[in-house]
Amino acid sequence: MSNNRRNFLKQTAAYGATAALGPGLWASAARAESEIDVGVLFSLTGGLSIVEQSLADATLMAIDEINAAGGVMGKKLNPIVEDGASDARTFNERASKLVLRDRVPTVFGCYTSASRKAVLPIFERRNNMLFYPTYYEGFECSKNVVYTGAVPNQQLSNYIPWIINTLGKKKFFIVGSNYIYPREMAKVSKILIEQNGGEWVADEYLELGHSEWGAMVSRIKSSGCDVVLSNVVGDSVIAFYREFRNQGLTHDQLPICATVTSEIEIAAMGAEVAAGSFTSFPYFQAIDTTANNDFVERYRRFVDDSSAVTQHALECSYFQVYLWKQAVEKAGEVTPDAIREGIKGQTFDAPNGKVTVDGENLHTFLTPRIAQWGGDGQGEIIDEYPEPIKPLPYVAYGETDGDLFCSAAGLDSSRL
Amino acid sequence: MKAALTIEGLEVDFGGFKAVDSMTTVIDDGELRVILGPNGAGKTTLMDLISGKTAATGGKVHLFGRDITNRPEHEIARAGVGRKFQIPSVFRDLSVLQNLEVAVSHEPRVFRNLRLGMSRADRKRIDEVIDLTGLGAVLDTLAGDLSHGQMQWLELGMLITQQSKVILLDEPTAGMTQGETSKTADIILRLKGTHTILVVEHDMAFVRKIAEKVTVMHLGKLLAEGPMQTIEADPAVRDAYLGSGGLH
Amino acid sequence: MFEVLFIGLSLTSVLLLIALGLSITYGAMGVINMAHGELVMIGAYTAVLAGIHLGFNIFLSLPLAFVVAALVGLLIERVVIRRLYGRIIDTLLATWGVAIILQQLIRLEFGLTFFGISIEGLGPGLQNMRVPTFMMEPFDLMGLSIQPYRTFILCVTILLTALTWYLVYRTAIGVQVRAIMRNPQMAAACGIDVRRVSALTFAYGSGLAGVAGVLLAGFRTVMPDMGATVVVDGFLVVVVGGVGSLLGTILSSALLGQINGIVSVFSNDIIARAVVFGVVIAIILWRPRGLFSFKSR
Amino acid sequence: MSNRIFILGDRAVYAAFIIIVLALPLLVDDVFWLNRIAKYLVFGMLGLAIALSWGYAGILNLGQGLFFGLGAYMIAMSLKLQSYTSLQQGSDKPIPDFMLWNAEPGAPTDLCCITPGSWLWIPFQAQWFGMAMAVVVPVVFALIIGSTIFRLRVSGVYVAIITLALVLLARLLFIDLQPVTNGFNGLTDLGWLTIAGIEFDPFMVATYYIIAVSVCVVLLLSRWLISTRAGLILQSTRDDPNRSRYLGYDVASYQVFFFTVSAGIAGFAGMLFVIVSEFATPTYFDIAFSISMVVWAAVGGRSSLIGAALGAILINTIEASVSESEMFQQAWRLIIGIVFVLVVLYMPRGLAGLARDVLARVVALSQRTGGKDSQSSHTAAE
Repeated sequence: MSNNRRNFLKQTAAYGATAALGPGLWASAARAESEIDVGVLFSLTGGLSIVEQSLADATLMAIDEINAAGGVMGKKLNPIVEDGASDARTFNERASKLVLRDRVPTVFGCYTSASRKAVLPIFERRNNMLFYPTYYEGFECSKNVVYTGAVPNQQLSNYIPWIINTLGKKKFFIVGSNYIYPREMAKVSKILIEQNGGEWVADEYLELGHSEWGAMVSRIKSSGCDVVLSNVVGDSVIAFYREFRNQGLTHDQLPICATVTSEIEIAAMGAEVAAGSFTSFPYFQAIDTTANNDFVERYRRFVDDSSAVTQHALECSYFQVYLWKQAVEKAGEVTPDAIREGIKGQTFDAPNGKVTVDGENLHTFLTPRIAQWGGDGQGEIIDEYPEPIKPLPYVAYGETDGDLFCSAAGLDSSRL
Repeated sequence: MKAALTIEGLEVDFGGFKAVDSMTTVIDDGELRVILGPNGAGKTTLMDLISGKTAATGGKVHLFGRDITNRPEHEIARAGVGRKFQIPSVFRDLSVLQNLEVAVSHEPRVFRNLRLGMSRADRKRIDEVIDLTGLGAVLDTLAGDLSHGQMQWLELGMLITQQSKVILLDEPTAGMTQGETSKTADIILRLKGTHTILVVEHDMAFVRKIAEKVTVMHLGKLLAEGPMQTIEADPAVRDAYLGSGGLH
Repeated sequence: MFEVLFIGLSLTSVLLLIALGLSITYGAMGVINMAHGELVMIGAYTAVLAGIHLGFNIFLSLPLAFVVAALVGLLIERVVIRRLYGRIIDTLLATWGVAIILQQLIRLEFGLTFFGISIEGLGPGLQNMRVPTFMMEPFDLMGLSIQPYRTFILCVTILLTALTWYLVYRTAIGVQVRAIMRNPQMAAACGIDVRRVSALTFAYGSGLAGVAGVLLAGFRTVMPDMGATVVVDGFLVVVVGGVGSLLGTILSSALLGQINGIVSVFSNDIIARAVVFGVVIAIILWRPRGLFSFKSR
Repeated sequence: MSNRIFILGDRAVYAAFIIIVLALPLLVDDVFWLNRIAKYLVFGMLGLAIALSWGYAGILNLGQGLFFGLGAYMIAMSLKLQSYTSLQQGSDKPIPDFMLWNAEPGAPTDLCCITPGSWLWIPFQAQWFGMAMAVVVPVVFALIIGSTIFRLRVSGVYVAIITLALVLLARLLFIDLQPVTNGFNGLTDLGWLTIAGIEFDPFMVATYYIIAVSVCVVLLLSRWLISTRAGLILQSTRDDPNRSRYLGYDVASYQVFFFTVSAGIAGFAGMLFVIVSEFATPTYFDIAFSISMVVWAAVGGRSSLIGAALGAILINTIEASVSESEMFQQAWRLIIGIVFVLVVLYMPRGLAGLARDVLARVVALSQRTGGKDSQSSHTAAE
């Protein structure tokens, strides 16, 4: 991306109109005030607002807490909240507003990969920072994004062996929504399944938002599989689990092992439908530590809803603000470049435990966990990695701990 | 005299019912022909067949020797047949002047019409038609806002502008006041000679005023043909009309 | 084979359920009601709210949802549609606006959100309706595995279709409705109170949407924009079947449902959807007035 | 008399629009807002395209997003190949990053065969090809679709339903054909449009002018088009297609022509939108987006080109402004719904119709005070 920046600088030199946006001007006069503006960009309206509103709330809660504790370097944070309206087009526009007009040094936001992809060019071209709190498919190596959610290896590398060895299930039916995240998860899963001596019998996709699962579930029934690996996203999850039950399948005999079904979807489908199924995430609301119980409590108070649920992306939305604060304090100035340098290697005690930002690829060390859903809509954590594991965004292409494709120098494209 | 429209054994079969059956007649160039017949005689269907609205199941229609049977409407129109409907059919959301401008249709292709304004000759013809139909005072009015009579005249005017060689008129005076009827008769009479006109009409006073030669249809077939006086005296015609009260 | 047919059959019943109300409002009244999906959504929310606040189960919710959706439909007819009869494209546009309004009212909890009041079961979140456990457990009948909930939907659909057929073809009001379908001016001249009958017809069609909503809530997610996808499917069915033809609507939902079911079993759901769209386009091109139709207003 | 005033008024609105659009960079010193306005000008073009087919031809196309999306994807393919990351994918020739993702193991890293269908991208390595295709492809599709629909004399609401089904089909395909289209995520991370060695940063005044001038040119061309005899004949087919046929016009060819022009404008708009927003997504094929275009045109005035364009610009500008106040964010869609119902019910000719009525009232008043008879207020000279 450094080449992009050089292009950009050349551009700004050539056309005076954009000169005011030059990266060097972040610390200009206006920034000397007592507040630091930061962007918060999630869908507050539209279909995705169901999840994204809660991510925005968690972000704002962290900002509130930081401000109550005296702010960052003595300055209060001033969140500028924008609505992505569940639409990539709107995300793109709102992001450009935050970056170009409000000139925030960082934006916290985006949930879907599609929205991240839609805003990415703005952050790269204008050299700004995006803190992205969602688990995603990997295959990205941007100097302008700090990824605090899980990448496939952090959700799958203990999950698949566990399913095969502990659960004793060997024939996988892989099903997902039809877009990149589920397809990439399937790719990584297949590698892991074969490494661990299992096999996959099908790899099927349905339109996002599809709610008619009759044919798919009947195909699952007749496929001879003994476990379903679900990468189904959004509201189709609910229709899927319900149809699964309606066709008489039970999680005892044929469990659904999901990578994206979180507390929010479980609450929406009715806990009894999912009881007995599994999900892998670094964070569950049920993590029984003082830190997490406190966090859940504070969050419920913050949104004024005593039954509000927390989940993985929500927790990331929260702790990434603290990571950001530490980065700014370490760097001593509030510019995107300083924040990028400052964030490297930052560690924070998040509700799920210790999290660390990798100095090379700007992804985050997280602890994989597996939970089984109970009748109360909460997961019971039945397997947990002993320590946070290193994020490998290119694991599907052979990336390993000792051999990173994406480093501080950029992507080593010869490896792909 | 040259034949403008030759109809030969024309028939249409609506699932067993022949609305027009072996109809044959020849209309000369410049002639004004009136078609009479009791209700259901097939007069309007005959016009539909000539103008291409309905496909014939048998027989031929020739226009100045050219076969136009079952061609698409716009091709028949381009060949020179203009038609006025019983219910006035004009472009209601366009002004009277625009209606007449659209009627200048000697160049029907899209790309040839990608130009502003019109030739002096066309302009002149429109002016003549405006004179003829007396619509000069309402040129900027939307056609949909015209009185019934004005609308009929506008439609008639469009047919003239269109330069149809043969004009089919389906009950041009339906719903008109006496004054309007007589003005319509004047317009039609002024067209006689330069255009070939085929009129379906019930109003006998009007028919007597304009008719030279009359064709009588009954049950889809030709019953009688000839000058008005002969027809009125024809006993077969009287019989056919008995059910509907005779010619009146 | 039975499984495949059953999948097609249950897809058919869902399509028919949605299209039945549309077939009435579009066929009989020439109204393209883009808010039909939102009436389905209101039916679903009625079931959710009645479940939470009144303890209603699905059987009690069905009639309640019919009444609620019918009343909302009546209101829409009175306020909006009444002014637009005969302007079919305008009904499409205006009801699109109505659809947005209804969605937002649910999201904003009828505006109470602005006053900090929140009602459980409303708002932008995902909701669900509880289905009694016995309806979720399949049982064996003559070696076939029967899914009670799908079967229940099928039965309700058949019942409602029969009821609608009876109302339209065997009652005095049905005669009036059919008269209005063919020629509203003439019907009015014959002493039929066109306004009243139209309003009732619209309310009935809306009520059917409400019932559909309750049944969909049993296996789909209940959320404010759940109606958006529903309405398009419904329209395709009605148009393919032929405007104003109950039989056409039944047959076209069977056709599209089975095509969808069979293709999705033998290839996949995405291709199945594409094939359905293709068939719909071809049928409309081939017979713009649908498979079964007569001239209506 | 009043007619003259309407023609003058009409011209004044066009002139004012063009002057303001072209002078805007002098007044707005904020590149962000310029970029935003550029996007809304593109939407204005979409509103205009709808007015052209709906208002003047009576063809309600509920799938205009199909043509917009096609145009957008065509140019986005070219720009994607120009992006820095495409040059970085382990080949000396540009390869879009997502293709590696979708590649079968062992597939050669070359556009010819990295994924099934990737060869379709080969000619897009030339930017001019993408730019040309952005108009050509929508036009060809519109020609095929239009001639099928209109030759078969499908009309009115059935056209709306067919176009709706078509855009749904396109959406399904674009999401499913991931190896070629990158599916749901769309094409992002694009290079900038480069003409004669100049890179057009979307936030540059020069880029604004590309859009502004394009919009003005399209507006004037469309206005010219509808004031030609062909435009008049088209309006006649809207009022009474049968009468037009009996006058000798092949109605279908007029409908196909204007349907195609409208699609071409939409495709062109799609191309411009990619230039200012730097991405293309399958959400362009969402029904809601296509219907939004109709809403803009209806609010602005379906039978006024500039009215429809202004409707689009106005609604989007207001939407962007209210979205900055938290309270309104939620209520905005509600308001838009209500406004839209009211417009359909009480103002079917939209803002343009309202303006015309007001002008007519003023004219009538002034004439009465001048002692003359008030004339009919309507005129069809748009």
